[in-house]
Amino acid sequence: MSKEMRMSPYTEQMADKAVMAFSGFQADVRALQKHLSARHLIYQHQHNKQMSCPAMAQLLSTTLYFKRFFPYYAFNVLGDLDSHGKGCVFTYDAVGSYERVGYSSQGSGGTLIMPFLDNQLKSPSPLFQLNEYYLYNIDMHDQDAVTPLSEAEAIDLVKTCFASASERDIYTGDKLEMVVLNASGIRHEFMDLRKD
Amino acid sequence: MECVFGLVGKEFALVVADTSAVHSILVHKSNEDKIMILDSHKLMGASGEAGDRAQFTEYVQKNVALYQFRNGIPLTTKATANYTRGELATALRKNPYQVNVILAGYDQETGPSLYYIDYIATFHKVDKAAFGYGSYFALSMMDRHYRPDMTVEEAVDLVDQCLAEIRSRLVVAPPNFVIKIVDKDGAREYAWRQTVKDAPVPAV
Amino acid sequence: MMNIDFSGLEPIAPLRESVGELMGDGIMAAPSFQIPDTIDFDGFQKEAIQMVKPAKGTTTLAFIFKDGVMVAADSRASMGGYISSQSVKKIIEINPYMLGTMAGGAADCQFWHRNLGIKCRLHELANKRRISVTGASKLLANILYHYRGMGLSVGTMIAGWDEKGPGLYYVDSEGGRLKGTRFSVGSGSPYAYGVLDSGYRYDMSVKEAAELARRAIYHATFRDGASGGVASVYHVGPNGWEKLSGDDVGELHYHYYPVEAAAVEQEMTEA
Amino acid sequence: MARYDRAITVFSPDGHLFQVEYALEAVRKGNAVVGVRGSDNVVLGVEKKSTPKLQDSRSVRKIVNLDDHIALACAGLKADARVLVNKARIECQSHKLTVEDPASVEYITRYIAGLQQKYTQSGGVRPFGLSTLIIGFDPYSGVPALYQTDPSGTFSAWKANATGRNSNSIREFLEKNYKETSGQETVKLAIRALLEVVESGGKNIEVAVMTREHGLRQLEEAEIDAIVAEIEAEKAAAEAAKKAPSKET
Amino acid sequence: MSRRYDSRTTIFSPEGRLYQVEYAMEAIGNAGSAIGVLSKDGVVLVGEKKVTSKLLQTSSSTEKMYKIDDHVACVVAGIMSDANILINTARVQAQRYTFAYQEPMPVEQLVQSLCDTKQGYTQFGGLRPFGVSFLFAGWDKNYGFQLYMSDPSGNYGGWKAAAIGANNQAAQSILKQEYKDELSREEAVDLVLKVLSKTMDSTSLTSEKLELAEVFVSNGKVKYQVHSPDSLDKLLIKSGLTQPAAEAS
Repeated sequence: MSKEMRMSPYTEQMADKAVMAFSGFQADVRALQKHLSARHLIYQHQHNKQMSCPAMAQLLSTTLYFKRFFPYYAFNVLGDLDSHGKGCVFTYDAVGSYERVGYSSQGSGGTLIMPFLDNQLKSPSPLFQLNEYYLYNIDMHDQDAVTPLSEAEAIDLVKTCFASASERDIYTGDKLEMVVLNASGIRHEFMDLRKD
Repeated sequence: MECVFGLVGKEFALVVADTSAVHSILVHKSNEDKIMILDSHKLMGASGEAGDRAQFTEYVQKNVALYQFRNGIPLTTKATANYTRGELATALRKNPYQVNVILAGYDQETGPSLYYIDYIATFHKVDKAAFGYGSYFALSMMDRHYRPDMTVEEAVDLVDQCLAEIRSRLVVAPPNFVIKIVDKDGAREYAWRQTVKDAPVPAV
Repeated sequence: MMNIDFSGLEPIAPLRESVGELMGDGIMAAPSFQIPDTIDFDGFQKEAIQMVKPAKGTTTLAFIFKDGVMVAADSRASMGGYISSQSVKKIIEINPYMLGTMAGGAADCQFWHRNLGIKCRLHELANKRRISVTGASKLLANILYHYRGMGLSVGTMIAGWDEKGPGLYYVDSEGGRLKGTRFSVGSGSPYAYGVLDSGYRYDMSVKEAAELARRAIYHATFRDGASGGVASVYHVGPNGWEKLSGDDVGELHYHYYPVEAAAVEQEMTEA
Repeated sequence: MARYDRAITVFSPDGHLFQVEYALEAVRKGNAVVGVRGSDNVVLGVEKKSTPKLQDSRSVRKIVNLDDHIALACAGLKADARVLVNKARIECQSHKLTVEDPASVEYITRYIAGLQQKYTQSGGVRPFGLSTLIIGFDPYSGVPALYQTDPSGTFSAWKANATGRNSNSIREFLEKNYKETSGQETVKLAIRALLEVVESGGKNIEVAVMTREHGLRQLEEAEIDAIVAEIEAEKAAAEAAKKAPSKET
Repeated sequence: MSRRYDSRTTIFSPEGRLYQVEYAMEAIGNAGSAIGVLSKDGVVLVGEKKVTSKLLQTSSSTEKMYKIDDHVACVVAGIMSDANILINTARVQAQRYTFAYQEPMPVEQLVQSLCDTKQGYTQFGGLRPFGVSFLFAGWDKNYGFQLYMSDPSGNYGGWKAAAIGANNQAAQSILKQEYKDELSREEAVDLVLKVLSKTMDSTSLTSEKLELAEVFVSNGKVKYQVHSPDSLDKLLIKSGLTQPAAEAS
């Protein structure tokens, strides 16, 4: 699942089962997105398959880092289904540092939403697990950072988050676009937010 | 803070340096050797930014070694000093190395010698030299007590006097120092002067 | 005259290859780092970094003892006053025998450690033996030295086990590289040093060493606002590294200082 | 037709790289070189084309150090050798500058072989007319090593080997007589091998021994003479023992 | 057969030879000869001038002798235009070294750097080798007086006495017979003139036909001195190689 802030939200389907949500400077975001789409297309030509989610996650990281001295002003969340069909979320900073998490929120309203999500969802940190090895090697096992919510509950939670954020963040509002990824495919949902 | 100094005595030259690796208020290490043994008869004491110091002295060391392998004869101290100065001067116009160097050496024909080279490529052949905050104390002490015919013992006494002064007057005085010496028998470590000892670790 | 050849040092060489040749169409035309076309590069860097605010604030430590190297770190990432993550993996696994720690810019550390991992692997394949800790740390220091003054922010320790036994180096983005037996890096390091120095002995057992490391991290997170989250402890021994523990420092606090049933001094009773 | 930048070394229709083969020919004309690996030392021996009386022997040393723990001797074009050795020496120092640890013998062999290979495939250059024997001690394990490279850029590790003039007969000799030796025995084996094709006497051969502790040491002419005398005495004794109708030598 | 391998660039022949280099040496065999002799207190160089014409402007510059640095000089045999290029690079090298180290460049290093240039021209495509041999005479603090000989292949060696150019074989064999180890500079001059007079094509030696230079140390400084025609005449008379110019004009 992914969320988006700012006046003109931007989500982009990267692969059949991968969606990226960006926030930041629109021109950088668009440039980054086009670059990644092109890389993914070439990857498909070369390998005759879609990128796996760790590959996509790493690609985004290095792409961002190669602009280390002239960064993309873009804050990204990558949502994906891993090889086990489970959902996974990667969150990035502007120069490519990334982490696999259970949930994330970025953009101007991110600091409003994150504490709320922490309150609702916080699972034990993945770092607790002994000999667990899945920040970069994403083969998630039973105990992981996936939240225990059902799809309906999750959608509900996201809607609540955004409704709340638009109350207090001047940059969040107008409309919410949600992308839901599951085994059967990809689905977009929309919800109106405060217009002021 | 950093103190590197050296002097030429009778048939030898010595270099003293503090051994602190400092990062803002933290002392990361108090046994960092800042005097590189360049080859069998040369010492290079260096002060300056940590990265530059290590990179530059190693670079000089490797080139001195390369010269010796290529030509079968070692560079003289004078030639090494001039080479070092040249490298600093070239770098100065591109990306300067923030290192000050005291080069001590012993040559068959000319005996011991000491060179003062700073990061803007100033070059002097001297009897005594000092860099860093300790130099304010060490220079005057050496000016007062130095004689060209000092024996090793007398020179080390003078060094100890300098260290005592630095430790009592310099607010950021480093705890530990190393003294290295070069004479006809070669360059070697002579002694340590330590007030802080690290937890004992057997040599790996 | 003679100049030593640095071409082997080219830090982005392996990455450049990965960009591939099939795509000479301009899309991929950014094989190396793009530099902003500005006169005041330093000023630009400062502003740019201000805008994207990399994660900072850390406590990491590592020390050599008789059974190897103990490495520990917290897990907090903060951007200014905001905690951007409580689950950062600050101990980076370079290969099964070598760990790197992360302090400073998260992206800088992640990227260059990954790059170092590639270099170490290539060295291993070419030389049929694992690279020494000395060598690996030198490679990293050389790369960082190459980029000095460009605004990278890295303070790392390379800890590992090689043919000469345990090895530990501190490397930073100013190009500094120190060999040592005990280091701590990051905003919480003075606090960690306090605990570490007072409790350190070379002949500790693995258990004692792990406890010392965890305790030092805990105390640093207690006093340093930019450190927190989980205290992870790794041990590197002759057979490679192993993760020993990961504890929420919030819980550790109550582990070390259990809340005792407060001895009630005076019952407030009202008749 | 005046395209001089086209590769000189190209495959012939039947799959030969003539320039490489001809370079090998140059090697076969070069002075004989022998390398023998002992358990605690490695020895290089080189045939000296009897230095003319007027030549200064210092300037014609054929066994050279690449680093403190690696040495090289080669057969072939001397000027090429000098250039190749220079490049290898730079690499040794450069290696130390990049990874601090000294280069291993295999590493520098691979580097030299790689360089030689490059000159068989680059435009407008001829291959190096050189075969090299490289000896040294592994800086990690302290194990002695002996490697050989040839103009094509292949390299291989050996217990004992020879290159240059009459190298085949020396190699045959070594194959027959090689035993894992140590100390002076290794030196003796190397000299015996050389004597197969070289006139005896210290002024016709140059020998250097490398040990782990002391690095490379060039043997004095007198030392070599002493060993040669010893070998000849042994030979004579063996001959006498055989009691065969000995031929005059 | 060999035609395919001997033109254009320098490549190996099937026998492993470099014809271009050998031809370059051939070219030198036809050039005016030059001889150098090392003595205990100096080095003597002599060169045979081929071009002599009444019409030639007698200048103070020398035809075959060149000073490279204060402490090194050389004499050339071969193609002069090639030599000029090499001498120029050698001079630049020597100055570069002095610039870097504030010391005179050791003689062998100077020779070596020049020979590396020569070697390069035998290995890289599109270039012919330099058709020059040199004798270098010099003094440095490491090895005192030195004499080196270099040929077009890029080889060089240190010698006590050496000859290049026309009839060098003959000259070399005379030198071998006549050279004694503890020669003084004066004796060396005598020797050189004697050898030259025996190997030169023309019957009598005159000052127009040769150049003579000495490298020696006086007052702690290295001196390079070329003899004037007058002093040459005197020397020739003294050594009894020409008769006093009684008739003349």
